[in-house]
Amino acid sequence: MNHTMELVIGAIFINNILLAKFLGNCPFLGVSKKMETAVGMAGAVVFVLTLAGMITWLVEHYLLAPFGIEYIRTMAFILIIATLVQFVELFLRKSIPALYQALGIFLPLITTNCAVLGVAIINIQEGYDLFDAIVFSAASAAGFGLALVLFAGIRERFETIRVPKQIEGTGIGLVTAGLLALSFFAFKGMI
Amino acid sequence: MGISALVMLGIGLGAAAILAVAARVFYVKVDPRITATEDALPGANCGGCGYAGCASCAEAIVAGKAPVDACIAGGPEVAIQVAAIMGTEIGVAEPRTANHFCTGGDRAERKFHYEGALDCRALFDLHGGDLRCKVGCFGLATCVRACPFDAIVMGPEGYPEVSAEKCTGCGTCERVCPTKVIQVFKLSDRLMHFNNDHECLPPCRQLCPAQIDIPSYIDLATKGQYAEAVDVIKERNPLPLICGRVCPAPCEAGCRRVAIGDEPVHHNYIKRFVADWEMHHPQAPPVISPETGKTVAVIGGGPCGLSAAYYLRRLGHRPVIFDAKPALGGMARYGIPEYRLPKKTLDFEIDEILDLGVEVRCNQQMGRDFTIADLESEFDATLLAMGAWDNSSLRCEGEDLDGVWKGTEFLQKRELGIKVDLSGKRVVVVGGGNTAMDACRSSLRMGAGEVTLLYRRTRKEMPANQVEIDAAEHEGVKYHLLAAPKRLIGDEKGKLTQIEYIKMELGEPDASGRRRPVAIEGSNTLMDVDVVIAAIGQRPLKDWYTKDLEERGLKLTRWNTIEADEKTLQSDVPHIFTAGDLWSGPALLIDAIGTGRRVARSIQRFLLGLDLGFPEGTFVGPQKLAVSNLVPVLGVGPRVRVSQPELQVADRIKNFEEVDLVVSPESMRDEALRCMRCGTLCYFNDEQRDAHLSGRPLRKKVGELLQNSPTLR
Amino acid sequence: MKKTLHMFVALAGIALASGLALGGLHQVTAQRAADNILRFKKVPAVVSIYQGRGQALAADQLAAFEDQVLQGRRQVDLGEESPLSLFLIEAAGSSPVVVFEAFGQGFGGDLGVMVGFDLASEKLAGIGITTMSETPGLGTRVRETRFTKQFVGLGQDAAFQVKKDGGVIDGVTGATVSSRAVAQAVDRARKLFQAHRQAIVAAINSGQEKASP
Amino acid sequence: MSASRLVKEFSKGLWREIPPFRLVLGLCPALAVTTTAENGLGMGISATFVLVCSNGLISLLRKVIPNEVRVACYIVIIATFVVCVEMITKAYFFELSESLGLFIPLIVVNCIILGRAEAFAKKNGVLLSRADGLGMGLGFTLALTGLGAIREFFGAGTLGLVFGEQVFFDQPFAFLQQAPGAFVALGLLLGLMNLVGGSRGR
Repeated sequence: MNHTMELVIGAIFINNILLAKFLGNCPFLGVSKKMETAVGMAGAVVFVLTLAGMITWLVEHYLLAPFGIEYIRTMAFILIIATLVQFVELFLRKSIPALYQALGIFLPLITTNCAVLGVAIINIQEGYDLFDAIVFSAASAAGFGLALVLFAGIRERFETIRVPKQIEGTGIGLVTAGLLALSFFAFKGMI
Repeated sequence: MGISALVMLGIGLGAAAILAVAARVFYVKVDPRITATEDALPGANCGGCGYAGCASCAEAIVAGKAPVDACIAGGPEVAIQVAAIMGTEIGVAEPRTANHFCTGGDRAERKFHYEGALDCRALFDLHGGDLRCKVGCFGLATCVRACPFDAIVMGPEGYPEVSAEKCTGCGTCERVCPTKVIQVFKLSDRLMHFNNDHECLPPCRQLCPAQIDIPSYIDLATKGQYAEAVDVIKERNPLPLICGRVCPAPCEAGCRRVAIGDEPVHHNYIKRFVADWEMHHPQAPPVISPETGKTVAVIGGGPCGLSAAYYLRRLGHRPVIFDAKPALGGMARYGIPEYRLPKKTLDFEIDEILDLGVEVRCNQQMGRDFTIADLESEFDATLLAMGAWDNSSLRCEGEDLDGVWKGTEFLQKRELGIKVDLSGKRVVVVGGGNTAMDACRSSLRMGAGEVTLLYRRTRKEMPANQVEIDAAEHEGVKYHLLAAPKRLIGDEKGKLTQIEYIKMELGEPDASGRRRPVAIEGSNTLMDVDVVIAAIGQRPLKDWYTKDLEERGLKLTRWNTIEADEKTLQSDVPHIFTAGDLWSGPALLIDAIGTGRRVARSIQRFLLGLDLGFPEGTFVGPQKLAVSNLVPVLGVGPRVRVSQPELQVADRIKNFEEVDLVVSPESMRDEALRCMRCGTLCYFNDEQRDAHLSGRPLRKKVGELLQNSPTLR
Repeated sequence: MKKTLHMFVALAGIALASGLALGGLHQVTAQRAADNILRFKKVPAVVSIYQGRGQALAADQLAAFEDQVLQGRRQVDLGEESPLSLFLIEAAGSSPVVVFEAFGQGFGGDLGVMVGFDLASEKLAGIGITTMSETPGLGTRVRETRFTKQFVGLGQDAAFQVKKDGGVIDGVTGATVSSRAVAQAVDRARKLFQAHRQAIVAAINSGQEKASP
Repeated sequence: MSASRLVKEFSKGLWREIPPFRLVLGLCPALAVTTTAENGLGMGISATFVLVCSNGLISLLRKVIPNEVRVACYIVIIATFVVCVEMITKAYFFELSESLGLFIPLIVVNCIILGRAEAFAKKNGVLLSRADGLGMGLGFTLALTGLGAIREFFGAGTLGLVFGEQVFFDQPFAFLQQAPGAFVALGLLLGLMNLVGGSRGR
């Protein structure tokens, strides 16, 4: 249990996937202009990342490893993630329209969210067992969501703040992300 | 090597199979434009556009929320493709420009005494409020600095002015403005805007059936910006020359001057002044949105049809006006006599509209010269606006006698070139409306020896414009009030000789609030007469209502008007719309103009496949907000209303020269300065509304603000 | 249907071609890549053990020594998932040392430690950290000699645990998890060595070099 | 197809649409691997290689790939080249592969590559697509190397790519080497680009 807690806290705060590992920055800057979209994106990432973490772990250990073809891991994983994302999108759209409304439009964005592939690969590299892999995936996604929502909250304030023309938009966004990352540094001593 | 290839093959096949099955099982129909746009977009799902993925970006583009060049990863090629799908071109797309535009709330009244931070946003964050300004602007030019195209400068009034040529509608100014007084909108949004209850609406603007932004044009007129003032009027009313002359100005009823015991501001002096000025100083035609390729048949070239055609044209559609008469103008031409509205002026105003690219087919009568099927084959939508030309019957014996005329038929004779000689004749006009007044005054000008007006109620109840009633009296019309015709008596040749009328008295108020006239038994009186003109009311004709229209499901009410949605004016046949008198029954010219613009909006949305409904809180017609009158007006005293210059009675009575003259620029300005700038000096801010609703006293005395105003003291 | 078939053929065809291409490239590069891992990750740890035994190594000798270590490695199949690589340090004037890698559970995942045993005395000849992803500045300090040298000369029966857990190792302050992981790895290596001493010695003596998988 | 078109498609990636500044794509590697100029260069070259190869191949196959599964096909093609790069760096540039680490496989999800595939390669000829890929890739390389150089020089006091082991500062501004510094440096550099370039990126 202690180990699981460490894994969760480590993934959310200390090695935050966005701010410390730099995974998933394109959507981070893209959809963080409004709180509403940020929350939707965060939800979608938690959903897909957990699912993808589980499936890729199974594929690695029951398909790639037995045949000794771990070298096509990247290849297999990305294809699986793309298929999974598209499948989930199609499924939600038809079957659970309410959830699709909330998450659906963010799903396609996740295919090229490197956080998903990144976490899947980290799961394998770190040699997690299935349970750990799922926990780590979910926690990483939660960390992503946390940073995204915090960032969107800050960014909404930019609308009424005077920013030098040259760094308006993405520029100030990046600098702010830097400060957010700095504040996340403070969690380093937690464990 | 073999295994890796096999596994990849397996995964590839599996992925294809899952997706193929899923695509079939979970198939959901979507707007083909969304699919097409999505196909055109890169599919990189990078999020650079601010939307979550290419699919949602495509949805936003099709929904009009995102520009066609929203995609960052795709670059210009993709933007061109998307523009083609959306049926626009980049750069040719309808220009969006920024404007300061107060929509009320707590923003319109702020006064700052802070000199530290020189940025609107800083002030807003630090203090929240208190700048007094016409549009709720802090005036620190943050938007000017923010504009990437240098399209904004600070005007002499202390708030930003936008150059329409330079503005690209990028929206930067809107984003930086903390009070959102500067907003970016498209021409069509602006033209098709209707009053909304969250806006800061002065009472005159609430009451104007066309919803003209009266304080704005008055303000522009005081500054000598006459062309701009006309532009403001024409955003709501394309016929200022006509309205400036004949509109009874229902807006004046709400004027806050009345609340302080003064006469209302005479909007029409100002409107007519700027419109006349524009007639003599031709301006560039207004901006027209990109062509949509849609055509609309406008049946009836009266004020309503002209108004609808004008707005449809400015929105980029191609309206064609059909009119049964040889010339356009409808009641404005054939119902309003020359001395009130010179035909030269009317022609100028109509030509201005036609010059925008509106086609006209005159002498074409619905049901006689063309059918609805003809229209359906040629046009995307049809507007029926033929007005109300049928005169109500007097419902008394002898109506068929020679010498008994109907009001509108009499009035149009002169315009149709039919000579009428009334020299020395005794004329009795029955009715109390404007048609009756016009008939009286026209009869005088045609040489009538004696003109008597018969009206069954008192002068107070007359629906005609007060100025008309007075003018007719000045010109020598005799008023025979509280009298109703009972019988028309003719000689053996069928020629009218006498009218028998009965005296009336006022009883209990009826549904319309006017006291019901009751006949006094036995008071029948005979009067010698040569001509009786019945002008007791009109209703739409029915001759156009042919079987094919009935078969299509178009329904008429028992007043011969068309049954249509109260707000959108769409009839039961989706592509047929109606407006003006044909929908409302006889009403004011300005009502017809207002419904003309309203129906143009509905047709526009119908043509674009959008929902016809209005946003919540919209007022489609005149509607007085109860709260408008509640705030006391301190510190403002009466100020004499400028009187209308007119021809001397002797000079005008024998001809059809225009009676009312245009006021001088000085008088116009004097009158314009009487305006208390309601709504721009906002008396209805959130705080005051809350105070009113909760019964608390107001924090601020409006009078204090007004005392500081040079125009109001 | 034809469209669906086209979809299948295209996707599967590309996947097949990709699998073939990667498989081919893998055959060409796999050996080199594996060597690289040994050379750049494992061998330096072996070198540090060698240096920890007081053996000087001049800069120009380093490459030669690395080659020697790489060449001299053996493989022994202990029935685990993959065979264990054994490295041998032979230096004049001291008994040969067998070195192999073991793992402990660190804070940031597995922590790899090369553990060397003196074949003569069976005492610990030294350790060298290979792979880890510990917190920089804290956990990574277990790499410092101050920590690793504690292991040198410990006997087979020593308690390979940090003092907090009742062992003999001084943990690095603020890096208990990482210190524990190193101790754990060494303990595992010791157990492995004890369990498979015969096989290991036999493998070393066989003198045969086997290709890694 | 004229040579000038070729030059145009090539040169736009170098300044006018240079990623990740003008085209705000590919941020993750731009932030993560630019601790040194050398890493930036390595990442840039790897991405360029993949970009040129995948753009070329996708352009070649553009008529064969059905629209419905095009993204999946593109991803497979891109991933193939990425894995190639991964294998090659592991075999021949081991130290680089260690420092780029996770980010080599993640080239697969670098949206520049998929973005260019969709926006350009799927409708243009092989040569043009390669020129586009090369331009974008070189622009990306330039940006990453530049950012890496700044972070390395000020953050670690070295510039290994040019000056080897030479150390310029004793107490460098280490903030720049760490995660927050990466964000701030990229943001400020972007501002600088806009300042110099005059026009503002979106």
